[in-house]
Amino acid sequence: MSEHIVSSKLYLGIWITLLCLTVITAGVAFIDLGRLNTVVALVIATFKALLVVLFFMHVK
Amino acid sequence: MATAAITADRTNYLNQEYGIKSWLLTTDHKRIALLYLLSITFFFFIGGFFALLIRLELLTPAGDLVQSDTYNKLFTMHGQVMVFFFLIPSIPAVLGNFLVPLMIGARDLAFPRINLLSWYLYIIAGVMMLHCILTGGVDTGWTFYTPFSTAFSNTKVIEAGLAIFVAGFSSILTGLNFVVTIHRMRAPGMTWSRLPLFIWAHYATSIIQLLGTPVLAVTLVLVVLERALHLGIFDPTRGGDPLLFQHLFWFYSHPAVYIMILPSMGVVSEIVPCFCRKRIFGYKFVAMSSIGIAVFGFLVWAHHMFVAGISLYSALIFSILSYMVAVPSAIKVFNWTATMYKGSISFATPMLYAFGFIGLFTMGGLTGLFLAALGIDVHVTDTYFVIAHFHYIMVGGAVMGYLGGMHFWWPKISGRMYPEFWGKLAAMIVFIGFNLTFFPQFVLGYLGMPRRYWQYPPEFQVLNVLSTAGSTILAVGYILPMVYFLWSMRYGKIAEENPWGASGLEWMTSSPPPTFNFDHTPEVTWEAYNYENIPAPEEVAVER
Amino acid sequence: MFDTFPLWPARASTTAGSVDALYIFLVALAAFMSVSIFIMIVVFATRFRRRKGVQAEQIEGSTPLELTWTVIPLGIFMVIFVWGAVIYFRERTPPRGATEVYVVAKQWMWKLQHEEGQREINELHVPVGRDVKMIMTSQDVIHSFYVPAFRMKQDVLPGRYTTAWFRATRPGTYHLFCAEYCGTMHSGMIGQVVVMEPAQYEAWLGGGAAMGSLAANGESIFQQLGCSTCHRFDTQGRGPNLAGLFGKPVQLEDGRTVVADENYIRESILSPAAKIVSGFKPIMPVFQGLVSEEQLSALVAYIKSLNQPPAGAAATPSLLPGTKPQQPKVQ
Amino acid sequence: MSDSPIAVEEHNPALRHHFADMEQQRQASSLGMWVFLATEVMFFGGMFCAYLIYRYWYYNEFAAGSRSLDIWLGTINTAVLICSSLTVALGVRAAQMGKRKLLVILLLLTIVFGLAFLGIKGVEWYTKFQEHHIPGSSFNVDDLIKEYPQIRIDPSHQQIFFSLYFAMTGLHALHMIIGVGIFAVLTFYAWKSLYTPEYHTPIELAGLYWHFVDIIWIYLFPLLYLIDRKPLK
Repeated sequence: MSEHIVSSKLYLGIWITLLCLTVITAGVAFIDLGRLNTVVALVIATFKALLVVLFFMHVK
Repeated sequence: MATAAITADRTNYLNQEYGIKSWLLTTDHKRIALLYLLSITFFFFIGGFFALLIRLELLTPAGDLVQSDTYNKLFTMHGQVMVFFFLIPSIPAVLGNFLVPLMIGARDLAFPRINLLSWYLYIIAGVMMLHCILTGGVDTGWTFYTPFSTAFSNTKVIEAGLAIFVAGFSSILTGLNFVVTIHRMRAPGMTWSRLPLFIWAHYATSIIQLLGTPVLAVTLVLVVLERALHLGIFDPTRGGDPLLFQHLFWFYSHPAVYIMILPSMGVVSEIVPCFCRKRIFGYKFVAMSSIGIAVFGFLVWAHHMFVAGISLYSALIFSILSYMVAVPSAIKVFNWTATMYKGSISFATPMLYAFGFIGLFTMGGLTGLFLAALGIDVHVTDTYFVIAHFHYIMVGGAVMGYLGGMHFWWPKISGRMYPEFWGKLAAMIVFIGFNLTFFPQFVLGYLGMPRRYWQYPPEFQVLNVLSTAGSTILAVGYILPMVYFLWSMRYGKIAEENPWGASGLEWMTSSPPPTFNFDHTPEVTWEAYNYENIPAPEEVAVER
Repeated sequence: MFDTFPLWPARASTTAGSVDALYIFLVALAAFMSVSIFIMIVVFATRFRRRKGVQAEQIEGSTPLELTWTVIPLGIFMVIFVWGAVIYFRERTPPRGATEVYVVAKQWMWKLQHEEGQREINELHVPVGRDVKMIMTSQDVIHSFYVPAFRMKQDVLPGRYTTAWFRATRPGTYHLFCAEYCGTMHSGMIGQVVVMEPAQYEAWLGGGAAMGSLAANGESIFQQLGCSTCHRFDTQGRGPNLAGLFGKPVQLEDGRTVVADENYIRESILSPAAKIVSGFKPIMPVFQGLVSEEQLSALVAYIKSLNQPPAGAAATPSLLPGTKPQQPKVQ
Repeated sequence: MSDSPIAVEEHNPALRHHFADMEQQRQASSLGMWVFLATEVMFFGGMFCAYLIYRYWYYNEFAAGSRSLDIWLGTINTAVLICSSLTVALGVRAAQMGKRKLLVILLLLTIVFGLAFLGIKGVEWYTKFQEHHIPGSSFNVDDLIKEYPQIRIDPSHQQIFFSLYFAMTGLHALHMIIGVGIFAVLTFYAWKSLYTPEYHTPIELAGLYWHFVDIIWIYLFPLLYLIDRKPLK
């Protein structure tokens, strides 16, 4: 929506971060953190969702 | 007539173009409003027909008019057709579609093609529901309670569920159109504090339509999946929980009753100031109470489930929240009454309907306090007390508001005046018939007659006979307006631009308005309801 | 009130009086509010009707007035809320030591079992002045046990027990309705609650086919299904010792502690895997589908009867040699 | 009064008659899509609520069911969807800059990733079909009970997990199919160079919709696949 064109490097950066977070969240699931497992999974998921909303959906 | 009789040949949205295609493929919000008007009137009379059959059956304690299965289908179909195919679309889709762009000075809704899609979804849903009715109907009650609807009913639950699922999207799209139009397409100068209260009410209604209906959609999907594929989500024998269905269902269905009543409140907030020639009392409070109702409406759903098996403490929470949601409605009633103080009140038909609305809605609201009181709710829930309560709100409130709005804006919609005498007569008949039908049911309810009963103990018969008598009068009262509205299309007096001398942008364009509503986008520089500088029409009160 | 046109059903239970009191208060409040608004509208409509040359006076509004008719209704509503909640609290907490009746709702009939063993269909005989606690479940869809004269209604859900209680205060025969839509003969699923003098009740009790108390019936089922092989009372069997279990907290294997109420016992019989007592292995077979609702009620009654000390219990379980059940803990 | 439509200063062919200018039309369309996404959140919200309640009640069955899902395919699927989000974001950027060829390529890539996701999801469902984990008459979980002896599994509760699994991933897949359909249409229009730097709203809206579907999967992946992957004691 905004007129200025976002640089493609930023998109690639966001993309890499999202992939890493996916791998992290899958990996962390194998470590026994007791009740924290769910909390960590949801925190990472929310952080990824925020990345998508703020950058990919031009909300920022 | 004082103003020059406007010749009918001036082009307006009705005679802009003719032919079926011009109607079925229109993207003009005014034409879509008329398409909705025809379709919901059709469903209103189907639902009304079922209501008459139910009342006829209940004349006698024994079940001697129809079989019990047929009776169960009758009250289910009455509920589903009336709620999903008349009450929810009635004012938003007819008066809202017609007036929201006009009132804010826009040339059309934000998404005209989505508006037409909304009507087509409504028609598809209507056809599905009609097919379901004609080929056997459904007997689960409009509430679809599981596990009866998913495991024990052998009627067409899937078809009815899908029909309502589609009708839900029609309602969502209407809400979406209104929210974006009100946000983005107001005329210059039309600030939020100058918006007519009709718009505030529709804004609040749209918020509920948008956030509530999808939950019903997903609940119906789960019911259909469970019934078709024998899943176990709501089936206790397979680990599911029937109460989860009730929570998900009422999470939508309570806000849905505010979808039904808020638009009527918007209509009354327009009629009362116009016929009192006065600014509404406490504009900000009435506007904010609409939003308050929309917000609190989402927090109170489980007051339908006090005896359903929810825990004692959650029942306490929902009871106190239900009292919170009653306060904005009380504020509105007090403000309407205060508006009449020191007014210059005339008694045209719309005002009679507004009086009726305020009276009956007050009684409906007050009986809601009975039901929110936990001790009493245990005794009266699922009895005729509840039936009387929600009919006072929906029929006494929403339908009275709808009829009042139809009379108030009929000159703008059709360019003709309805016959004043017949209008007042119909309003009286509806008021009397309504009270005779539903007031005895309060007593029946407290005496303990359960709802959805095909046969009942003999001691309840006298009150049921009264109620059936009332329902016939009510039926007459509802047929009259349809007759004279059609009559007025042909023979009614030509209406001029502002027959009631009302404030609002819709009264500043011709009746009926041109396709693009305004020849030049209006510039709003005055506050809402500035009746001090609008001349009162001389002849409106006296003309017979 | 005159009984040709009664305005409320007979008051035949302790809560009926208080519910009617709140009802009358609310009717008065509603009447007062409706009439006052009606009068205000009529007065304003007549005094301020449209007259030649009289202009309406534009009044913006007055915030203090708005606040008054926000706060005052809220205050009144809170009073009503507390009043209603108090009644509800009393209705939803059955007194300890109430005589129990097990109700099984089935599509379009009520089956009731007294502790003493009496079985009834669509009829419930209760003595005056004694607390009766209903432990109810349904075999198919949701029903609702509703006795207007007691102002009592409680939905009966399949798959779990719901409880309701009342104490009848006036002898007589009162309607019993099913208040939750349950299918074809929903309106036929009605019955009668017959409240009798204690003496009459004992006579009626005696007259019934003496099949032994529900608990005794439960004990025979307990043997029949082979429960006693694991749930022993003398030695530490493979299953937990059920003596004195009812009403007490139970330490579960995954760390949670739950109170052993009727629903816990029912769930542990039907799907034992749900809650495993700590220190025991999950070897109990699933009885879902093998045990009818009536047998289940009997088993629950039997396990409850293990709480009473052997001397006082209505039916002394003969299988209770050495272990002395502790005093039942206050629930 | 003549009935000529109001003169509009610069008349972009894509400007709809009832909007004053392009900016108002773009803002209205974008707000319309965001409001629609809010309804979609409530739509999925109903199922997430059911998931939450049943996970709390039947944690063991949810843990066993989650373990039986193939985590590798799940992770790859999430990565595929994130790649499709990237191509959509770059596509919107290409539309803003009016690069028609780049836009078409990126839309095609998005469709490819979308179909890849659906393919992998189809493989997962098929393996579930072979393991008889699809709820209904042929449902049995003896293999799960044998595989995880430490977890107590009640077959009817296990069926609840798989009912929710198929309902949620099914609804998500349906939204993916609709998304791929929309992108196919948009690719065709983009190929016909309908979109210019001034007017590319359909691309933006489709992008918003696609990112939303991606976000739903970002939550679905941990909630369904990673409930309890800890090594069993």
